Order: sequence, then structure tokens, then C-alpha cells
Amino acid sequence: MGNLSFDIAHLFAGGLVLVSFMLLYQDRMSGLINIFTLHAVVLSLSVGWQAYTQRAWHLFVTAAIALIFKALIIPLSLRRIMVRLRIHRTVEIIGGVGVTMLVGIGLVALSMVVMLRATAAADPLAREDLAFALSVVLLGLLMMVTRRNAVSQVIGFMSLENGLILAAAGAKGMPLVVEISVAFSVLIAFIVIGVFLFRIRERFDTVDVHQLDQFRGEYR
Amino acid sequence: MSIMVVLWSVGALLATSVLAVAMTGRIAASRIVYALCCGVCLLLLGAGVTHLGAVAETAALPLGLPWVGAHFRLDALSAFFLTVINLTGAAASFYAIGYGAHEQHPSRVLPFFPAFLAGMNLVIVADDAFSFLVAWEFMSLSSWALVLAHHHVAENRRAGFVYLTMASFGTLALLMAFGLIAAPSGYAFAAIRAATHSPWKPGLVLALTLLGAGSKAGLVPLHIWLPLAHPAAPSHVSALMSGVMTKVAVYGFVRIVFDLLGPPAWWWSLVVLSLGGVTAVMGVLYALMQHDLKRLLAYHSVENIGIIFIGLGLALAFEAYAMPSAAALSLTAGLLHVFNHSVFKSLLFFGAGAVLTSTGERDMEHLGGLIHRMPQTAFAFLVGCIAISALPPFNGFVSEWLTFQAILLSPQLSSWGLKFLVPAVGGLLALSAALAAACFVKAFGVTFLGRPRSEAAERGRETDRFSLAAMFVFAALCLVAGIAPGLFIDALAPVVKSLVGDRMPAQLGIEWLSIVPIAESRSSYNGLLVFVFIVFSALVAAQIIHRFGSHALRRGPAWDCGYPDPSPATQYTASSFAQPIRRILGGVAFGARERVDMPAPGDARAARLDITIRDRAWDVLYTPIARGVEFGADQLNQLHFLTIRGYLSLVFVALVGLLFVVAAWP
Amino acid sequence: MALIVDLAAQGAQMIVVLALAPLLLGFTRSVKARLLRRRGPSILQPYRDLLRLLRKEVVLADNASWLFRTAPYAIFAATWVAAALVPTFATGLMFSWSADLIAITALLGSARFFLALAGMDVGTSFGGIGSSREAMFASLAEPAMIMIVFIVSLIAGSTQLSVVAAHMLSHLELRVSIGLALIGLVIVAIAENGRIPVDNPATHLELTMVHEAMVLEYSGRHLAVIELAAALKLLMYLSLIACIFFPWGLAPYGAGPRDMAFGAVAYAIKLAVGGFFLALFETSTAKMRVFRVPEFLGAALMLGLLGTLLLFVSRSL
Amino acid sequence: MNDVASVAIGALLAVPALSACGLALLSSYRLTSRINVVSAGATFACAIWLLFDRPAPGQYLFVDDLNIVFVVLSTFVGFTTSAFSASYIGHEIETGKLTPAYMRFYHAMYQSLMFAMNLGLLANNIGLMWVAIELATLTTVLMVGIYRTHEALEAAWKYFILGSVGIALALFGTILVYMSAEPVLGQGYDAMVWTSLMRQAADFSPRLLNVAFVFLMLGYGTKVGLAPMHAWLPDAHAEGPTPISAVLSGLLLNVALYAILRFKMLLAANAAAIAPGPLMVTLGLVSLIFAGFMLYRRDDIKRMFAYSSIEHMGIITFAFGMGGPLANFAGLLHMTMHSLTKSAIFFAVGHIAQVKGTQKIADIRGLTESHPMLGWGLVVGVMAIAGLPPLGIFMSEFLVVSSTFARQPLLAIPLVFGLLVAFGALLTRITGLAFGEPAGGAGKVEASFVPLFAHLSLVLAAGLYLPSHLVAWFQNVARLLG
Repeated sequence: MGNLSFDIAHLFAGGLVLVSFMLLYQDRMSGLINIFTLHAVVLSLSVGWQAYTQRAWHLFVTAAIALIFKALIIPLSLRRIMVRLRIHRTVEIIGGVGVTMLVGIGLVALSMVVMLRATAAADPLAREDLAFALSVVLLGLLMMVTRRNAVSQVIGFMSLENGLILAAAGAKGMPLVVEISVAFSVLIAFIVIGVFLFRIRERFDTVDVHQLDQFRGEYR
Repeated sequence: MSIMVVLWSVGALLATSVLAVAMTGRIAASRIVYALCCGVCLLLLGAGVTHLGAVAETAALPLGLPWVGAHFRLDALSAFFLTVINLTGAAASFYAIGYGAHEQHPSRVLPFFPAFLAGMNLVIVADDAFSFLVAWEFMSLSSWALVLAHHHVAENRRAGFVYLTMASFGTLALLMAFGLIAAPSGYAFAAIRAATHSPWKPGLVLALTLLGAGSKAGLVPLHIWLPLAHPAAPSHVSALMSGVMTKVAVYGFVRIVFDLLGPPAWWWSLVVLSLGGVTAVMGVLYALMQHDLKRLLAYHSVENIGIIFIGLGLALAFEAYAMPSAAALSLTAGLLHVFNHSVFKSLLFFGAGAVLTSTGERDMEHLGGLIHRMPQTAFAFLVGCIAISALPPFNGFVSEWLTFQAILLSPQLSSWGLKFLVPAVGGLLALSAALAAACFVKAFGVTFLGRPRSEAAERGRETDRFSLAAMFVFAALCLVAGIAPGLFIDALAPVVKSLVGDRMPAQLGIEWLSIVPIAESRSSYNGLLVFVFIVFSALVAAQIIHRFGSHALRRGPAWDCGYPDPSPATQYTASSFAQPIRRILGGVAFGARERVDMPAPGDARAARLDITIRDRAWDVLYTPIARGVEFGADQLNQLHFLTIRGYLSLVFVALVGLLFVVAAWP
Repeated sequence: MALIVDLAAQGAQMIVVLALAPLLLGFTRSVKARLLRRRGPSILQPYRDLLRLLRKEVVLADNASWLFRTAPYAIFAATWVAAALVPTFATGLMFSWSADLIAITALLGSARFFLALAGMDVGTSFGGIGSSREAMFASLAEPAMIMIVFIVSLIAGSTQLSVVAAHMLSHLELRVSIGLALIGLVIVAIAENGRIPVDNPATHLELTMVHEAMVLEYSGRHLAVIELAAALKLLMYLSLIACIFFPWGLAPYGAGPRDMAFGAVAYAIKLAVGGFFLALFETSTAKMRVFRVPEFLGAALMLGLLGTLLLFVSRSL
Repeated sequence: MNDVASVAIGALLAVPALSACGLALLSSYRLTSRINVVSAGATFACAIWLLFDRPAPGQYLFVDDLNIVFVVLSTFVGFTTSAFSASYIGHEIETGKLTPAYMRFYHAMYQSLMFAMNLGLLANNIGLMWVAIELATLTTVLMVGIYRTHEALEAAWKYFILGSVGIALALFGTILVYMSAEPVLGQGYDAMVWTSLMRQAADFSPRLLNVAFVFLMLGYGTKVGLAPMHAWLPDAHAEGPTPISAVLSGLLLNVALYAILRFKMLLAANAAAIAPGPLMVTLGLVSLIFAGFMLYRRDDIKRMFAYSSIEHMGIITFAFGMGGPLANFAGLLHMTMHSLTKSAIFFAVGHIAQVKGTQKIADIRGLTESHPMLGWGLVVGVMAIAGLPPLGIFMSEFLVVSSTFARQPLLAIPLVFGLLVAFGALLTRITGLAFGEPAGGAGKVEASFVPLFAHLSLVLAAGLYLPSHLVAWFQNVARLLG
């Protein structure tokens, strides 16, 4: 069993990082949503595999949530928002794709070093998992930092959350409460974001955060 | 139990504050509050005087820092400063019974005045670092409120700002000093005294104390708040701030450096002496350039603080070289000047306050001729002027004379640095004394003599009885301390002995009330005889002349070399009086610049002369600091206008940076 | 008995200085006149002037205050006391312990303080000029004087003039510092007495006056007192120089009448020599511009500081 | 007796939770605001009860010396703020800034916030604590946006995004702590329970703890408002209703700080782990100096005091970072005093903004003349916050500075520098606000001054005298903090 299960887990987790890179690379709105769907699918596969190997059946719930919620509902609603707000243009990536990718590679290397050194005693599966999770988190953050568009920032944030779930799933025997709370928080996060988008939609013609930023409550 | 008397009195003062708040709006409030303050101050004065030579008393209250408690101690040094504070405090309160009636917004003065007094008294008796600093800053805070009593004037608001900022700076410096010398849990002074310090610490503590106490006392270049804040406050408060609060700072310095810090290193005196000398001269030079009466007086406090610090510095030098009797002489000189200055400076501020209420003017260029309208005030003010100019037979001279005697002992010091410095400081001291005389000729001459320069000055009236009484008591005190200095020197003996281990020889046994600092063959001074002598010869001269000379007297227009001009504008003004000294010393000392705009012949424009004088401390020190802060604020302020993405980037960078640190951690 | 003798000696000194002061002035003036090949007034002329002034009525400016009327006496008294404290013919007089050299300097300061105030009292422009310039001179002359006092007292180990004189007599030695002090003291004396080149006591030319400008409004007996005080001051400075640097002939403390008489003769000779040199110096220089005076006095201050430093340093060698 | 205590701890959570539900249903704002006060008071009473009688640590909730400090403090400030809120909100309704419908929402959210904070403080489980803090963030986000103005929405949005990122980082840290504990405590629930974590901390993998602490520090540090994660704080304070500003500054920041302290203790108990002190000291100093400079250019009064909160959180973090009984004591004291003072300032500021009709500092002048009570209240509050005696913060600053100077003189220099910079700014502002010719509205204040002056007198009393019970208690906690 050992090696195969490890390889598969490795494959999924690594895949997640790869998809994160794709997110980072993608500069079209619709493409971004598609890739995010893929991200969610890979996550749910990964979590599912963890559930299987750890014999932790509750993790299947998490996987299912990831699959249904993130791979289906959210992309759909994002598309709706896109249509309703008429956002079709490409998203500007600050600093250009090349630089962003390089930084991303650096971040992955950093998370490898940090995590592999830190978890020397843990079992290899958890180590790999954590390292990849950290990479995904950092890449998600990088994406939030390099995008000007609200929707893509939200996607960045959600990919970050995916990284967290990957980590939580990799943590052996972590009580159910965590998964639920994660799902719960993602749910609330999305609702609130939705409310916000709605409100913002109500008042402004765009959800481009950049325009929101014009006003800081104080003038220069 | 004098200490309990002191503490209860402080409590009473605080209660008076509360009472003042409760009585807001009542007309009688002012008199009641000031009368109460006066009474309590007299009580405290009694406690101080009777305790001068007595054994130290301590008390502890379960207040303040929990595991330290609030410790209070009344020893000789405290008793002396208690005397100084409450003498002026009582007089200022008494003065204010009359003066306070002119106050426009008594509710902004009355609650804070007793609190201010209470704060000062508490500083003196505090016996642990925490209580000391609390009282210290409480004193600053309450006086800050008093500076802001006339808050509608923008200048006063600025004064308040500069004042409290400097005060806070000073407090933090003292806080650090205490942090350095405190034993691990020993914030009590007794524990600090007992502790031994690593060799580098006391020097640093001295520097911090100089910053902390110096900023309160007004050592150049930390003096800048003083000429702003002292004039801003009501005059009886100015008298307290200038006459007494600066002395509380001196107390802080003496307490820390002489008492808590252990034996001094030789170079300490180098620092203290040079600061003292520079302060003395710069203070008086700035004072000479002022034409605002109260600001002039405020700058003069700077000078006198310099003189006091010269005495303290000499004492440190002698102590470092184990010459206790010389140290005792210097310290006595410094402390006696503390007392003297508090007396005549308060007197002068009282006088300035009387002028202010009577004419509404502080600017000397609009005054003049008040000696006719306020003869009694003028007389008292004149006594103050003579005393502060260090002229015999008044008290200012005695302390300066003692300081000179101490300087003359300094060849016995074996450090080369001091050998060169001390004579130079002596020269500076002499220079400042001479300039002080010039300055007070100007202050008195322009304000009280000559002809009125404005309608306000013409309308001046003699001030009220309370104010006059306070002034005359202090004028008398100036004389008494001048002609019987031995009394005061002997009273100081226990204080000095407790600090440097020796005392000046007893003076009271010497015939004719002479004072002899070391030996009669070396030097002696007898104020009483000089005074009697002068009075006697003046009377003799007058008697003889009136007996044998003519009695005739005729009034007529002034002669003025045949060109009398009726316009009072042709008189010498404060600025023109200072012009020669400004010319010869002003360029270096304060970048004085004169710009003459002389119209061409035939042009009917008025000619203009603009004089600019700058306090160099601002240029060199404070403006750059203010600019630096402004610059920093402007630069960092850009961070307030980032986009969310920008903020996220900050978090991101912080995270990645910390991960790098963790990754690199061994 | 001893007390009475002491008192008598002290009283004698007071009367001597008072009596001699106008004479010294007259002497100097007549020497000066002779040097200028004039006959000049009688040597007693100052006495006549004083008497005349005393008899005249006082014309007081309309707005002169009580200060204006009392100041002459205060000035006179302070100067007289100062002059009486400087040993003239004998040291160790009764009251010489009551004030040392520093106090004497300060007493003169008091006199000047009142004089400057009196100059400002009437509120004329000339009075102000005088006071303001006097203040400037004094602010340099006084520290110079104090530095000289430092030198002297460091050498003699005392600021008491009697002790200083005794020390100078017994420890006759040439020191650079003493020379510096002498020059400095002469400069200070010239400035303080308003002599050429600092001020011209004989002029009433508006813009050059200092001392005269301050007393411009005085007349009658007031003027007489002030003039007498000025004469006393001159005498005092000469006595001071004589006592510190040329103490020969001074009767020691507790000396008999013979010594005192000898001291008096020596004192008269010293005064005459001093007056002569003063006249000589005044005729050979011209008055300087007002703003050159600070440099002149600054030189005295520097000399004093230099002398003190030299002493401080040499003490340790 | 333990039964009663268990009831109390339950009530501490149940009362706010039930009131939140109840208040969401009721519409009369007069009634609801009263219920709000009563329920906050009841919560405070429960907290006081817990002070004297503690239940045994349970699986989910526990009470120990450390968190009881926070619980009492936050329920007290919650209670006084609710009293302030009652008079404040009345005015908002009258001026039409808020509608009764929003009122229901507001009060429900207020109680939910209380619930969330109490839960966060009492939680014996790092996961539960995380959830509670996340809940507290969400409720405050909603309240910040309640005015629905452009600025309010933007502030809420910013708060939400930055808060979510912070909370995500904190979750990652929490997972890592679990991972490090799991080999020792075994899989499952035990590895997330404070009481067991603390017992075994020495055996955890130190490297993993290091990484975890970085995430926790940044994550919860965002909530504390430490620079450079502070950006949400000024806007959220400025744009939300003032009671919320008071609660944010007085409570929520403390709760987040509590989380950091817990994890700091965990790390400190593990000898091989990186010392958490230097990181806290650095962040504290950065926040202090940064906020000090930022104070100068503020022209909105609430925003300015928000920056001052950042500054003080910096000082507190610094003190805890220095560690040792003295500095920890100072940190605790400073935190308590800051909560009381800052909320008092916001009480005053709320009324000031209402009577003056503006929050612009430049438009408010001469308060001590036009509104003496408010004006002097503000002056005393600002003096307290600026660390002047005899008010309470001076005592803690005294301890922080002097203990720092005794141990690390070089660190004291930036500390003192920051304090001075901030002091200068506060003083400039208060001079302008409180003195000079009055400007702005001169209407009468319809306010209850009780909460304001209650806080200020507590602060004053604490500056002069600390009861020995309190001291012993704080000292005990300080020792616990290591």
C-alpha cells in the first residue's frame, strides 16, 4: 500500500500547487473561473484520498463540500456575477506574468524548505501535504496581491482557503470540528462577499476594488 | 510628625482643588480658594522651617506602585525646598487674593492652582521613583492647564504644547534614569541608595538626569519652553513656575545626583559647569533682547538656573576630589541662590502682574512712567531688580559672592580640564551678572521710568493691597537675606552636610553678622555693615547738604541738551536700550540681524528698521527635530492611502520575510 | 579704647577720601592743562564748583520721580563706602572686613545701576543713550574687573584688600599675571571713570557723551553730589591700583600714628603720580568711537582671563 | 459549588446568545437598547461570579487566571458601552442616520459579538477559539458597514478582506500547532485542548511550533491591529457607529491579543522553540512608532484615536514580548487601562461628533468652553492615553520603560522615541480640540456621562492605588505568562 498511496497523495497535492500556478498565470476572467473549478476538484480528490488512506470517513464530507460547493456552486455564481456586472475583460496582473511566476516558484521553494525542515519527525505523507498546502496558501496570497479585480481577488482568497483545507485534511486525526468550521467559514465568507458585491453593485457600476480604493475616508 | 503634616496639607490642597471645581461660577470662589492655599502653604512653610535641622522622617502609604508603595520622606534637603516652595506659594496665594479678582476665567485657574502647589510639594517629599515621577508630571500637568488658562490666544496654546512636550520628554528621561539605577524591585530611594552600580551606569544616569531635570529647570538648550510658557500663565502662576517650579527641577537634580547616585566622577562637573555657564550667559543675553516684561523675566530664570548649576557643578568637582569643605561652600552657594532667586523672581513677577492688570500691557515698548502712577509697586519692583542684579546689600549678591569664593578655591583641583574650565566659567558668571544689571536697568527704566508710551500706561493705577503686601514682604526678605546671610547659610548647613558630608563653618557666631566662607583672612562679607554704611553715608550727605546747601527746587521742562521733544516716542525704548549689546554680542549669540529701509531723499515714506533675533536653540535643535517628525509623518502617511491590495502586499511581505527567518533559523 | 581708635582711623579714612577726591580731580586737570601748554584753572577749582552747585537751586524736570531725587545720594553713598573700604594709608581698618574686593566691585555696580536708572527717569533721548552705553561698557568692564580680582586673589590667597596688600608687600615677586592684571585694571579704571579714550568728561557733544548724558538733567545740589561721587570713584580706582600693585608705605594693622602719617604721605605721592600719568595718558590719546570701546574692554577681559588661566595652570606645576 | 460556576460559565455564553436572538425579533429601539444593557449587565455579573468561583476545566470551556482577566474586562466594557450605546443610538435614530430595522440588526449583532468574544476567551480548544474570533470578526464587519455610506461600506470591505486573510493565516497556524502536538498527545481532540497542550508543550516539535507561531502572530496580529497588518483598523473605527469603535478598541483587540498570549505561553514552555519575545517586541515597536507618526496627519477624530489604539497595542505587545514578571504585569495593566481609557475616549468622541455634527478635527475647537463636561472628559482621557500621571497608563508605562531600560537599554530608546512622537501628536490635537475659540455646533449634549466618567475615575484610581487582590491576581497571571 505505502508507496502507492503516498504517490497518489503526492500527485494530488502537487497537482493543487500546479493548478495554483495556472491561476496565477491566467489573465482572463472566464479562464480564471474554470481553473478555479479545477482547483476545487483537485482539492476534493486530494481530501478524498486522504480520507481513504487515513480511514477518516468524515473527511469525505469535506471532500464533498469542496466538490459541490467550490467546484459547482461558486463558479456558477461567479459566472452569473460576471454576466450581470458585464466583466469580460482580461485582468491586469501587476508586475507581469513572468515575474509573478518567478516569485511563485520562489514561494514554493520557500515553503518546501520551511515545512520539510520543520516536520522532519512527522510521517512523509503529512510532510509533503503540509509543504504543498503552504505553497498553495502563499500562492493564493500572491494572487490576491497581484490582481486588481475584486472577483479575481476573491478567487485568490478561495484558493488560499483550499490550501488550508488541504493542510487540515493532511493533519492526521484532526477533529471534525475543524473541517466543519472551515466549511462554515467559507460559506459565511462567500455569503458576506455576495452581500457585499450586491451592495456594491447597488451603488457602483463596478466591483473593481481599485475604484473603491479611491476614497480612504480622508483626502490626501 | 512633620511628614504627616506635609501629607495632610497636600491632601488639603487637593481638596481645595475639588472645592474650586465645586464653586465654579461663585464670585467668592477666588478669595476663598486663594486664602485656603495661603493658609496651607504657611502650614507647610512652618513644617519646612522647623524641620530644617531635624532628623529625617519617613512615611509610607499603600498607594502607587503596588509592591513598592508610596514612600515619603522629609529630610533636610526636602525641608529646605519645602521652605522655598511654600514661602513663594504662600506669597503667591496671598498676592492672588487681590490679583485673582482680575481673572477673566477664574474657573480655568482656580482648580489647578492648588493642584499645582500640591504637585510641587509632593515631588519634594516623594521617596520612591514612582511617586516622584507621578508628582513631577502632575506638577507639569497642572501647570500646563494654568498656562492654557487664557487659551484663546494662539500663542498660549503653542506655549502649552511646547511646554508639555518638553515636560514629557523630561519625565521620560528621568524615568529612564530611574530605570537604570533602580535595583530589581527597588524603586524606593532607600533601595536605590543602597544599590551598587556598574561603572558605566552613573554617567548615563547623570546625562539622563541633566536632560530630565534640565528640561524642567531650563538649562540651555532645553530652555525653549520656559520663555513661552511662563508669560502665558497668570502672573502669580508665572511667579510660581519661574520662582519655584524650576527649583523643584533643581531639587530633582540634587536628589538624584548628590544623594542617590553615590560618589561623583570628576568629569561630571565638567558637563554640569559648562552647561551652567552657557545657560547663565545665554539666558541673560536672551533676556536683554526681550521687550515683553514677563518673557524677559522668564529668560532671566534661565540665567539664574545657570548660576545655580554652576554652584552645583563646583560642588560635584570638589566632591570628586574629596574636598568636602569646598564642596559644602559651593553647594551652599547654589542652594542659597535657589532660595534667593525664588524670592526676587517671584517678587518681580508679582510686579509684572501688577503692571499687567493695571495697564493691560506686557510689552515694555508700550509702558513707561509707571513710577508716578504705581509708586509702591515701582519701589518693590526696584528692590527686586537690584537683588536680581546681584548688587549689594541685597540677597542676590550674597549667593553670587559665595559662588565666586568657591571658584577661587578651584586651583586646588587637580584635573586639567577643570583648571581651564573653572576660570572660564567664572568669567561667564561675572559676565552674566553684569549683563543682568544692564537688563534690569532696562526693565525697570523702560517700564517704570520716563514718560508713558501709550494711553494704557497713562491710565495705570496702583494695584490692590494684597498684591502690594505680598510684594513688600518679599522685598523685605530680599534685604534681610542680604544683610543677614549668615542666618540662611547656617540654616542650610544640615542640608549641605547630609549631601556632601561637610558644612560651611557656623556663621552666626561671627560678630557683626559677617559671613566667612573659609577663613577671615581669605574673604568675608558683611551685608549688614555695608547696608548700614550706605544708609548712614547717604543720610549724612543729605543732612549736610540740606543744612548747608540750598533747599530751592523748581520744576521745569526737561533740558535734554536744549532739544526737548514732547513726544514720548523719542525716549529710549527697550530695543534701543539693548542695541549696543545686541551689536557686540548679538551676531554670535542669536544671529541678530538689522535691516534698515531708508527711503531716498525726497521720498516721504517712513524709514523702517527691522530687527530679527532668533533663539539659536530652535534653529539648531528643535526646528530640525520638528522637521524630521513632519517628514516622517508625511512619508509614513502615504501608507494610509494604499489600496487593499497594497495592504495585503504588506502582510504578504511580512509573512514571507518571517518565513525566511524561520527557514534560516538554525 | 581700641574700638575708638579703630573707629577714628576708619572715620579718618572716610574723610580723607572725601576731601582728597576733588583735589585729585583738580590736580589732574591742571596737569593736563599744563601738558597742553595752558595755564588751566586752579587746582582747587573742583571745590569751588561743588560749592557753587550746592548753593544753586535745583531745576527738576516736570516728570522726574522720587527715584531721580534720591539716586544722587544712593550713588554717592555707594561710591563713598567703596572708596572708604580700599586701604589708602593703612590696612586693616575696622570695616575693611565687611567687604572684600568683589563686594567693592559690586558696590560700584550698585552706584552705576542707580546712575543708569536716573538717566532714564526723565524720559529724554540723551539720558537713554547714556544709560544704554553705560550698561554696555559695564557689562564688559565688570567681568574684566572680576577676572582681575581672580588674579589678585589667587596670588594673595584672599579677596580681602588688606590681606592682598600685606601679601604683595611681603612676597614681592614679578609675575606675568600681575602685569596682566595691572594693565587690565588700568583699562577698567579708565573706562569706569569715563576718561579719554572711552569717554570725555569735558564734553557735552551730544553723540559722544556717556556719563554726561546720564546726568544731563541734574542740576544744583544733586549735580554736586554726583560730581563728587565721580571724583570719589576716580580716587578709589587710583587707591585700588596703588594698594594692590604699589602697596609700599601702607601702615599695617594696629600701627601707631607714625606709621599712619608715613602711610598718608606715601599715599599722597602715589595719588599724585597716578594723577600725573592719567593726565599724560589722556593728552596723548584721542577718544575712540563708541563701538571700539567694547574691543578695548574686551582686551582687558581677555588679559584677565589669560592671567587667571596662567595662575590656575602654574599653581599645579 | 462547581455546579453554580458551571451555570455561570454557561450563562456567560447563553445570555448574549439568547439576547441576540431575542433582540433580532423586537423592534422598539427603546426597549431593545434597554434589554441590551440589561443583558450586558447580566453577562458582567456572571463574569464577576466566575472571578470568585471557577468550574473545573471542561472539554470545551475553561476558566483560569489568564482568561478571567480578559473576561471580566471585556464584559465590563461591554456593559458600559451598552449603556453608552443606548444614549448614542437614540440620537442616531432621531437624526435619521439609522432606521429601526437596522436597530434590530445592530442590537442582535452587539450581543452576538459579546457571545463570540466570551466564547473566544473561554474556549479550551484552539479550534473553538479560532471559530469564535472569526465570528467576532464577521459581526463587527457587519456593524462597521451599518451606515451603508460609501465610506462605511469601503471600511467594512477592507476590514473583511484583511480580516479574512488574517484569520486564514491564523487557521493555518492552528493546524500546525495541532500537527506538532499530535505525535505527543495522539490524534484527536486532546491535541487541541489548551489544558493538555500546556502540560505537554515541552515535548512538541519545536520547528513546527516556530512556523506555527509566525502564522499565528501574523494572523491574530491582524486582529490586534499590529502594523503592518493594521490597515483595517482605522477605517473600521472611524466609519462604524461609535459604540462599535469603543468595543473594537476596548475588547476585540484584546481578545486577539489573548490568543497570541496563549500561543506565546505555549512556545515559551518549549525550550527548543524560537523565543517568541523578539518577534513580539519587533512588531510592537514597529506598531508603536508607525502609529505615532501616523497620528500627526489625521484629520478625522475617530481615525486618530484608532491609530492611538494601534500604538498602545504596540506597547502592550512589546511589554509581553519583553516578558518577565514585571513587564508582563505592566502589559496586563496597560491592556486593562487602555481598554478603559480608549473606550471612555470613544464615548466622549461619540457625543462630540454628534453635537458638533462632524468628525473632522479641524472643525472642532474650544470644547472645554462650549461643552465643558465633554471637553474636560476628553482632555483627561487623552492625557491618560498619552501616559501622563496620575492616570493609570502612566503606571504601566513606567514599568515598561524602566524595566526595559534596566534589561535592554537599547530597546528602550526606540520605545521612548515612539512614546514621545505619539505624545506630541496627541497633544497637538487635544490642544486644538479642547482649547481656543469654540467652533462647530454648540447644541446641548443629551448624553449620559456615567460610562465616560466611570471609566475615567477607574483609570484615575488605578493610577494612584491598585488593590492588593488585583495586584496579586495580576502578578500571578504575569508569572503564568513567563
